[in-house]
Amino acid sequence: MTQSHDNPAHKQALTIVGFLCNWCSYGGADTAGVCRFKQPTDLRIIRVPCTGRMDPLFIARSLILGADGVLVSGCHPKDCHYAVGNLYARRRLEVLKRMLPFMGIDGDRFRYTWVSASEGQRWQQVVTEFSEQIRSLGPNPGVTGKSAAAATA
Amino acid sequence: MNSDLRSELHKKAEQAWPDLELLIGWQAGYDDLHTTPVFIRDSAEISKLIWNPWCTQNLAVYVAKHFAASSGKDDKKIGVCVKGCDSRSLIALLQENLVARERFYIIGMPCKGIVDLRKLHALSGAARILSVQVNAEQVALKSAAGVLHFPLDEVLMRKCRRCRYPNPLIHDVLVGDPLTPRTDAHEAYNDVAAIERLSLQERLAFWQGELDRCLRCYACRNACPLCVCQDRCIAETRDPKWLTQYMHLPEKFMFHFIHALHLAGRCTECGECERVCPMEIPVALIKEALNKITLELLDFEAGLDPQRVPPLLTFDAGETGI
Amino acid sequence: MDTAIKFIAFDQLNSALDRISEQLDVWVPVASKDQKRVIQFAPYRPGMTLVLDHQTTLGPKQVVLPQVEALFRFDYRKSADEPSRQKVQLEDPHPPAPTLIFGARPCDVKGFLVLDQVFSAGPFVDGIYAARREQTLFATMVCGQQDSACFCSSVGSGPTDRTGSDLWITPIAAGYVVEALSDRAHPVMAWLQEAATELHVAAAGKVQEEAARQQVGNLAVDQCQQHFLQRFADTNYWQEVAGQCLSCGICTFVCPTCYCFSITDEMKDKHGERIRSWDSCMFFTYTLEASGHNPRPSRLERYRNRVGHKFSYFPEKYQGLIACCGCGRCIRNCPVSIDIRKAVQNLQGQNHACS
Amino acid sequence: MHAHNPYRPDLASIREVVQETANIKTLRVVFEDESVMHNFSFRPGQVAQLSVFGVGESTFVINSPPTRREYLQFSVMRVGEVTQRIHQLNAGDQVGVRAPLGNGFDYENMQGKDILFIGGGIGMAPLRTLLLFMLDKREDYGDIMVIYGARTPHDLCYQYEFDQWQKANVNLVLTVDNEFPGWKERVGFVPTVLSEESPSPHNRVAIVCGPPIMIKFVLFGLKEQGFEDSQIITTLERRMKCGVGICGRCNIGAKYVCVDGPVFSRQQLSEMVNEL
Repeated sequence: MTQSHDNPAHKQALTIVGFLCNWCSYGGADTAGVCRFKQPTDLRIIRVPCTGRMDPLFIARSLILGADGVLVSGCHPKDCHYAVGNLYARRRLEVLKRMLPFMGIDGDRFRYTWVSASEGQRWQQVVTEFSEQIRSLGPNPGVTGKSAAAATA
Repeated sequence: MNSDLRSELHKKAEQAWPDLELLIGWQAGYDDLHTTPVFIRDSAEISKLIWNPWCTQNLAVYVAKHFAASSGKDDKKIGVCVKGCDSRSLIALLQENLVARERFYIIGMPCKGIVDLRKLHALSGAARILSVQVNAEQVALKSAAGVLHFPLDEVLMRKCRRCRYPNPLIHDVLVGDPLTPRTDAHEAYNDVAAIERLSLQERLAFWQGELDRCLRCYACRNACPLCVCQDRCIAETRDPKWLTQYMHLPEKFMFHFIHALHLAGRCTECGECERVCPMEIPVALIKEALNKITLELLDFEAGLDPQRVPPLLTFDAGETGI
Repeated sequence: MDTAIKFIAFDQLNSALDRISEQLDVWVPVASKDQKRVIQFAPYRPGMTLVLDHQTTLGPKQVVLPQVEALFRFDYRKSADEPSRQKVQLEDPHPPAPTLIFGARPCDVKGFLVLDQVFSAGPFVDGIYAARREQTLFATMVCGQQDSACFCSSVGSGPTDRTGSDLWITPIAAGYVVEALSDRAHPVMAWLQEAATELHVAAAGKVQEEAARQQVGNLAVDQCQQHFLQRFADTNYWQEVAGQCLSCGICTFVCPTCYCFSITDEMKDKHGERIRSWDSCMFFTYTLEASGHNPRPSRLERYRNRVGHKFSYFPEKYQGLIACCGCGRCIRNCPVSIDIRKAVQNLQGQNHACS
Repeated sequence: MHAHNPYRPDLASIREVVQETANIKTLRVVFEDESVMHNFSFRPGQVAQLSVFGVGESTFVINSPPTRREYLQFSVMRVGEVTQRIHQLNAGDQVGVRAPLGNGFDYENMQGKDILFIGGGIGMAPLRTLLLFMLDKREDYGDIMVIYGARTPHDLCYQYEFDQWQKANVNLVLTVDNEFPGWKERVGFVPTVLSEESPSPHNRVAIVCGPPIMIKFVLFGLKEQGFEDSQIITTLERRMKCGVGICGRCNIGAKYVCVDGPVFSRQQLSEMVNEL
């Protein structure tokens, strides 16, 4: 995971962390690559066995330390390789997504989605859309404390 | 009033004692404003039990540990005194099968609210508090600067002013008569709503300012009746190493964020995390915000129905909208 | 040399501190922005409002023993003779700057007299602590505020205990009367402009007398060293005094005499530090060994060790010095109101039946 | 050790790594600064803090004797975060060493006496230091008997040295917990072998080191053989951080294992609080 860059010039390149399930979305991304669909290059992919493995901690840590966006993608609901992993995951991820703004982190920097191994085209679309969304949000300051008011008066 | 309830408590504890191996309650602390938990293992000590608006600790925090350590010999039970809010913690433990109902004898204490010492100190200013009298709905605070009178409601804890469950939701015996709840669920999330009205940047600045004071003493975690994995916490493990030992803001922010997320759909809003914080960080707000989310999204409130499974420990294949 | 007694009028306090802080790093007690009752020592900045009529939530321990500090830095660099290899370079921390702690209480200063033994008495001397201690001056205020948790007089200190302080501040109706207690204080005294009048000095004398009459706390600590050892194996006793302990770190973190620390390496890319950070003997992981064995596995053993360390082991090791300053912070801040006075007071006596 | 900063290690490099067992490696280490190496002196039984910068520090006994000074030797069992990383190190890699720390064995008081070493598993490491030290001054000591046990023959350390020990007139009794194909030595737990051997306590010092459960039963066995508390020496382990008696965690009562130990006689232990 990447720490925020202090120099805004470095921010031209976005840091988007992608957690992809091994059985569907990782395959989907592969399919997109094999088909030579044009994709933005900002995504750093981390393969996870299942979205059910996604501890919200992974996402929180990325965003706290200044990743510009986090994308989680797995098998379509009811299509999980482990039958129910993504059904647990979607509740957790939705709760997290709604929680982020309460703590002052833009919920739009986090997205979860479902892409199967055959959906190369859909993958291209998801990545492109999300990258554009993040680009429009600009760099994530993370939780550095630099903008925080001094704790003592 | 209090002395009547206290003798009723003693009487009911005496009656229950033959079936108990242990009774967890409150006793007088080091001064009149403080109570401390007591573990009664001898009926002669029942007289130590007290009940008053200072009985702040949520005794459910001890329940899982004593349950694990207890042999249940001779079918003896563990007795525990609970307020309305505390009873919800107990139910949450039951929901997760961390304790077994039949092993407990629950003494329910309908509760008009607990006094927030910080509010008393704020009212007395620099002057030392000499004594505090609570009579029905009025408080008389005597300090070196004189005597102040104000309504009890004004010095209750934040959680009490938004309390929807003054009566224990689970009990074997009640001490006193059931009370009428004060607010509806809508008003209960006023404090969360106040934060939500801030801009994203203001919210971040608010939490950065508050959480920066954190000492990482982990009292909020250890005082939580539902933080059951505290000796194996991400805050302290080195392998995997999620947090450094630095006192930087990201570490503190991360700890509190994850602490709260682990309580999503589980927190019963007993407010202990916030009360115990020596740096007075409003950490319970984070959990309240999560509860608001789980209520809206998954129609679930923790600690109400012992039969229900917390929503993040289960799934619904048919649900839509997420 | 300027040895006169000085006076700072209330409205001159900031300008006096402005002058001093041009020469020294000055730490003062201030309230947190949002929570007025959370008072901590912070580096002085012009315009700050000091809180001098309350004990601070956290004492000034962190000024000399910061919650986190680097013991040394390390950098991995490519080796000149073997480019495939990384070589480590070590660098000691920077030497500390001269510092004044303004507005501490006698109990706060007493805490440092305890820490001094550990860090400077040997067999090994912690040069990092010792250097910072050497550079730190204390302007201590006579204490007029005690509450039901205070017990400084019981542990050999008191509201007018000047031991360890360099300057002595007495609040009177119009301001603060400041005396020098050590030679090190003289430069600071010279930066204070107004000399105290006889009236000021007399008023200060009255305040001192009044404070000196206070007997804060009635704990008897004589022979607690032996009594503790006799009580050591009495599990029921420890259950009685600390059965309710939650094993959090509040008591140790707010304690002016608790110093135990952890050492960890923190590295990013090729650069890192070996840091020490406050640890707490109340934590399960404190004594947890890699094998999984833990000599103090439960809260009772850990609380017992805390009492033992302060009232038995420490005096055994350091000529009878009790490692407690009686500030009462552990009592006041304990979530379940555990009272260490009770734990110590009752050490003496019959071994417990399960009462 | 650096006088002003006792936490700062001296840099050292690994000369050689020996795979002792599946989870124990022995590192032979030399200080990079030749003058440090030259001036380094220690007592058998003293320990060192070995660090991998960026991971952390752990305590190990220096198990080469002070009489052999070409390198310092440490045997490291893989159990935690730091030892995991140490096991990945190779010859030429750099480590940090803070040494010597702790008290070491009181070998002066063992001169002229018969010696009984009782070791289990990795617990042989501190015993090896003293054993080799005594072998280098063989005439100062009487009979030397070593009872050394491990779970299987593959878990015995220093096997390549057994011949030399025996040549120096050491009565070496090896044992493993269970029957093992090809194993011709003793079978059974160390305390059992001890009672079978039943060495006379007369003018003898027993030095015991191993897992806590073995120590417990060996101490019991020695008592039965008639050993006095003052004749029984053992070493203790505690989680340590600073190693210099400051950070606070390794205390047993008022004693710090890192400076007052790790070597204690049973006599001393009996005078300390019971918190092992």
